[in-house]
Amino acid sequence: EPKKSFKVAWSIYVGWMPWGYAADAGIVKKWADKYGIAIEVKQFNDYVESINQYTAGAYDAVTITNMDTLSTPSAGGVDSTAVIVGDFSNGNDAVILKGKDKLAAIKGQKVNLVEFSVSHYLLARALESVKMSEKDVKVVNTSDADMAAAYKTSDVTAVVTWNPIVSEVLGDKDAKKVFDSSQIPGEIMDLMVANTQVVKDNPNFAKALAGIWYETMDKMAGADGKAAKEAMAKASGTDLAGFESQLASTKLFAKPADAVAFAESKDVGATMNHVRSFLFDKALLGKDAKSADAVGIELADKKVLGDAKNVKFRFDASFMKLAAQGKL
Amino acid sequence: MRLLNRKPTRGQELALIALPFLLTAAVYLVFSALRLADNPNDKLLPSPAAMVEAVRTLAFHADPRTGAYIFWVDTFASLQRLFVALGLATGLALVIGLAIGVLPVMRALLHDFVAVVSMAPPLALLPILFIALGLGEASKIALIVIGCAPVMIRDLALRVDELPREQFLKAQTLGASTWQIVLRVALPQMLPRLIDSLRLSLGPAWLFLIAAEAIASDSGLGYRIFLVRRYLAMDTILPYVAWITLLAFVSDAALRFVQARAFPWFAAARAS
Amino acid sequence: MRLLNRKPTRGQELALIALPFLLTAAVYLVFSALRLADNPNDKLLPSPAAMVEAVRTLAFHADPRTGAYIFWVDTFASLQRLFVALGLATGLALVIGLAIGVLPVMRALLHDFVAVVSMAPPLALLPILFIALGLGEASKIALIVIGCAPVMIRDLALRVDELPREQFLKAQTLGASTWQIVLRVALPQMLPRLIDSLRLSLGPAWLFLIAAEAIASDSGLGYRIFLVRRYLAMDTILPYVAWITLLAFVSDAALRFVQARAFPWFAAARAS
Amino acid sequence: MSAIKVEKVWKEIGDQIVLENISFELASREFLMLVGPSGCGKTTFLRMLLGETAPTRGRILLDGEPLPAEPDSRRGIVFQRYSVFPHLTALGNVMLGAELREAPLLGKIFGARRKVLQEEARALLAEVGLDHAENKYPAEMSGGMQQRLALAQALMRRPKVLLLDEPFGALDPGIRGDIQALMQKIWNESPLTVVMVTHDLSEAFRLGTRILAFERRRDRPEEKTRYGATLAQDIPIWPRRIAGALKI
Amino acid sequence: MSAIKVEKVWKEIGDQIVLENISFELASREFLMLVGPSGCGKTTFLRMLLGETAPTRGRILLDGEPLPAEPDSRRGIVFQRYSVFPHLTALGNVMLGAELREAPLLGKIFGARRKVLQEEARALLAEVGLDHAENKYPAEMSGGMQQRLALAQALMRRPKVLLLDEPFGALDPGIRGDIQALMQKIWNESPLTVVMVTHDLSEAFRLGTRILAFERRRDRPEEKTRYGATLAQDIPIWPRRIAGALKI
Ligand SMILES: Nc1ncnc2c1ncn2[C@@H]1O[C@H](COP(=O)(O)OP(=O)(O)OP(=O)(O)O)[C@@H](O)[C@H]1O
Ligand SMILES: Nc1ncnc2c1ncn2[C@@H]1O[C@H](COP(=O)(O)OP(=O)(O)OP(=O)(O)O)[C@@H](O)[C@H]1O
Ligand SMILES: [Mg+2]
Ligand SMILES: [Mg+2]
Repeated sequence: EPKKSFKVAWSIYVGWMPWGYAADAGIVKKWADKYGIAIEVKQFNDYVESINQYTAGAYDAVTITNMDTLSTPSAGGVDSTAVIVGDFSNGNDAVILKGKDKLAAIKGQKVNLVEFSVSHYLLARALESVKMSEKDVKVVNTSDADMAAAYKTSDVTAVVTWNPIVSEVLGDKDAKKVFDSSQIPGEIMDLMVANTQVVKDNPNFAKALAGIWYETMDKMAGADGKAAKEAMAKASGTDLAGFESQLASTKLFAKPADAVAFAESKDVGATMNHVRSFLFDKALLGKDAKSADAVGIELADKKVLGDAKNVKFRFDASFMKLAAQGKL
Repeated sequence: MRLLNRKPTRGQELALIALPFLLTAAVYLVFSALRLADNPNDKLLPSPAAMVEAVRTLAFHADPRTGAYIFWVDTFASLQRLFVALGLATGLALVIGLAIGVLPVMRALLHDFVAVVSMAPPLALLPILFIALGLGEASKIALIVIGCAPVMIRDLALRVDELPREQFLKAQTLGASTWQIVLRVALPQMLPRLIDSLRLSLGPAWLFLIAAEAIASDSGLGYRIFLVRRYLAMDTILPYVAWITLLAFVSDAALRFVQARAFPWFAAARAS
Repeated sequence: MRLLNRKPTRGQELALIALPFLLTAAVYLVFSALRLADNPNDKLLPSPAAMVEAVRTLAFHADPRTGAYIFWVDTFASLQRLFVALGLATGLALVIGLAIGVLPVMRALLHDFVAVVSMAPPLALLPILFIALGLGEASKIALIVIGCAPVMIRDLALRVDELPREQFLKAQTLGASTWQIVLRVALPQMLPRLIDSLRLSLGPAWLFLIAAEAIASDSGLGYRIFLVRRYLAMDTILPYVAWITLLAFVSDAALRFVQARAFPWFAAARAS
Repeated sequence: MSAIKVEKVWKEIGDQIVLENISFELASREFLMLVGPSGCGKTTFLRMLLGETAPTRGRILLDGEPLPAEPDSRRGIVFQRYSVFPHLTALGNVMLGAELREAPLLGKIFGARRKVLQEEARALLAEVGLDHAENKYPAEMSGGMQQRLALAQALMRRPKVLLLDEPFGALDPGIRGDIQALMQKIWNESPLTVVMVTHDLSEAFRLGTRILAFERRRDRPEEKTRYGATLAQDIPIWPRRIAGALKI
Repeated sequence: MSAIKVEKVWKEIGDQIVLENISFELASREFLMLVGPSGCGKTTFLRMLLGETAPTRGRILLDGEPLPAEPDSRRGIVFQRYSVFPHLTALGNVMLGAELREAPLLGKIFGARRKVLQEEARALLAEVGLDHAENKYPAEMSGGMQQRLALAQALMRRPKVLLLDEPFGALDPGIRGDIQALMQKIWNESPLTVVMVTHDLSEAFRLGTRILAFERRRDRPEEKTRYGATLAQDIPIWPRRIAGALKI
């Protein structure tokens, strides 16, 4: 049924900072008003909690990665649609070794990372690239908030993490980046995901989201872009330089057309294939999942990966297209 | 003379009190200097100057965008949450604790339940709390209340138990109803004890506050600490920790002061 | 008859005790059923069957990769950390608390310092702890000790203070040295009080344990809760929380039992 | 009128028989002294008179009617300790009974009526010799002062029966003499029936109009739970003391 | 030998003068009774004899030597309350003094020597009439039993001087008589000089060989801080009682 007010959860991460800025700068209100709805944009300090809240139904949309969408809301039966593909990580996530500059040296080491996160996925892909598997290392779950401090202790020799922690850790003389997400471009996507039913019933909500996003993108590219970025830097606890360096390793789709092109490309299907087999491997597709096909994924071209009767994750480029066509 | 009987003079006493504080400061300064000599950009143990600078920026420079003085906004947000939550917890403890302590029926109904609930780790139940109460102030306050109130309730019920049975009998011979006994015998004697209980809860309350702010918030001392922790910005974290410590210490002292002032009979009654 | 004098019969009492537990269970079942009717895969409030299934998998099926029974490995790891840490905290509290309580010089030196330290939020100081102690068991145990010991020390020093001055004088007239007074007068009277203090610390200790395990670990109840929280596996989290509650409750009961058995004189001495 | 009739009262606590077949009648305005060895059940008996606990068998009548099953304002009491409220001043302690009577909801009186009650309470305090201590808290008073205060507090509510459980047991002998004289004066002047437990036989003879002695006839360990204490002696004091007729 | 000499002792607490110019000499084996109104400084004086606190002016000599500035085993004490250790049984309480003497490190004796000490302690317990209570904890004992125990405990260490601060003030009169007799027996048989504070003049006359009365001559409120109590009376008991020579 149609509703009037919507709640969007976002968490502090370079690719999502525009949402906070859009809320503060009145862009959210402008677009909500335009469609005659109310949108509340709520900031989370803790990414996991924002996903949980969305999965439990307290929020209509959330900023999330493609992998976490599949493992949590989708595996939890919440049919979710990626309304906006905002960026992909292009070096923002990295495998870092202490004192060794070859990835192969990771063999046998303890690797500190946030288990079941994109870092874990990145590690799996990195190991694949040198014909190893997770059996060759020992994973130690470590909270992202403490990763920077953890790296400074002597018993930590390998970490996989994301920005800003990556640049924090790389500030250390003996820290060597041996693999990063730019080597698997496009595989770690930062999305705006909304509840499919809500989008179906209220297309205006999704349109407003797209409108907000691309107006904010324009702002960042435009004349007062520096001020906008400065505000985002501050909100994420750093300064402009720090923020710019994080942006540099993020492939932000400033133009909707680029995002549409990416979303409709074949690469997304290939990526999701990697992702779902990784998740199935880790038993994260649900306890009853018999294969990686258990949860269906509908791509932008309506092709379905896996179980077509249980589609819970959809890529939908139509709203970005509307933005690209200026029809919002 | 036995060491036990040896009392330091006032001057010695002050010196002794200051000693561990100075020692801690000295140890910090030495290690900080060592690390900074090794790597001038070391963030783990920043120099005092760096900390002062960080605090100055946060406390005395208005945020250009919002015009807010972040340090004070954080402090105000945290204290507000803390005080509201502790107020609620205290109220709950008073009502339920008195009920359990005075009425056998309520004791049967709630005593064991509260005992079990007080053992549950509230942090692990956060997702449910957030769903039930939303992500606003309500859930942060609720976390503190849920974390502190059961312990306070148990404590207070125990304190009511410790009142001599004779007082209740005596009150009845003076014609008191159950309600009057609660109001004129149990309640006024519980108020100063409630302050003790509140003082003990200050530590856990701060803990829960920081935990709640770390997860979902956009201001507060705990929020800031966790935000800048990603950058290992100890130059902000350490002053914030010191500030929290000071705030907690002052609240504690204030509570002791209120107790002594408002309940002049209590110190003597407790001693005997 | 006044409500205050109305005592439930044994049968009524049992019914009253059970009521809030049953009510909580009923509320859970209703909401869980409602949510599951809406979305059979709902993760927030899983059905009891799902929880049983999840626990069965963890407790009775060896993990295919490591061959370990995860539930028991977690329990063992957590309890080990908890007991080692509480043992250390208790030892520290005993030594320092007695020193502060008995010796004026140590009181001057440490009393205020411990009071200030007990107010500091230890979670915020974790980075420094890591550097000092590494990321292994030591820092987890240290976090619990730092979180619990200052409060226990303060409590114990207060309890020593509460011993009648006369006892110390009396012991001196029996020729006791300071050391003998500590050993034969103060220490044995503090042991049962230490158990009280330990019981009060159980709650915070679990809290710190969970927090520590959430930060860097590869086993433990807190580790598992935070790990599976990533995909909102409440079917694991809720049984784990219940299990922690049970463990805490049992430890508490065990401590009470030990206190009553080992210190038969204490109950009467406390009452008077 | 406040006569007490005790009819074949037995009291068992757990599986121990504490009191066995106690019967006697007590006329209004008597000053009964209850004596007996420690543990023989004097306090237990007083607690039954108070209504805190009920006889296992038999019954107790107050003015011909069964005793209410809980304490009420007809029966005042002074315990050996803990008889006054530590959070109230002397004046507040004495006023409490009147305040509870007149303010069912708040238990506190304000305004002009408070003034009246205060005067009444002050008069009582003066009677027990505490006129200079009205603003003191119990913790600031000696044991003797506290027991006087407890007396004044009980009298404020004008009970018909006053129960005293070794009220002066913990006091110094000098202070004890004063307070005994006070007790006799009060009994003499107020319409009270008094039941007082004491360990001190000389006190019993000095104050009472009648002395009842409880005793366990069989006190070997194996008999202890199977036989209770009985009424062993019933001694009227001669020459008879009559309340209101007596000069001390 | 354990003679006490008090030379022009003054004691001020804060800016209040508590005791003023007290001088007297006490021969060995005397049984001195200290009396005086409440608050006149009896306890304060005893605390000076104990060494817990020092005179502001003047000095106190024990056997001709200045009193040590802290309590020691030559001076035993029994307080009105808190005189025994709640965590030790009666036997443990009595043995403590001997154990502390013989085991400086552990304060605890084991093996054969322990047996010997136990017998000694049992004998003392029997002397104070507690032979059947040796395994009881103080909380399980009545006030009178606790004070007897405190006496036995103090005697175990064989002090030269025994200080008693209203040791029987809180006891019932009957029990009090027994324990007074016991006290006199002990004084009679052990080489003790006794100083005892009491509120009870008849007790003072019954037990003492000499009575000292402290008094505040000027006791108006404005004088209270400026003048302390002085030695008002010094009454030797006639016929003289002499320790060891006397039959009770
Ligand atoms: N709550 C109770 N539970 C078990 N036994 C009790 C209880 N109260 C009293 N008794 C027993 O009842 C008997 C009488 O006790 P009570 O206190 O009435 O004696 P008493 O005559 O007042 O003694 P005292 O002179 O020492 O005060 C005692 O043997 C005691 O053990
Ligand atoms: N620690 C103290 N601080 C301040 N004043 C004190 C202290 N101890 C005693 N005094 C004062 O010294 C005076 C004497 O007190 P002390 O206890 O020696 O009297 P006492 O003769 O033993 O009285 P009582 O018979 O009541 O025991 C009192 O006026 C008291 O107020
Ligand atoms: Mg009794
Ligand atoms: Mg005294």
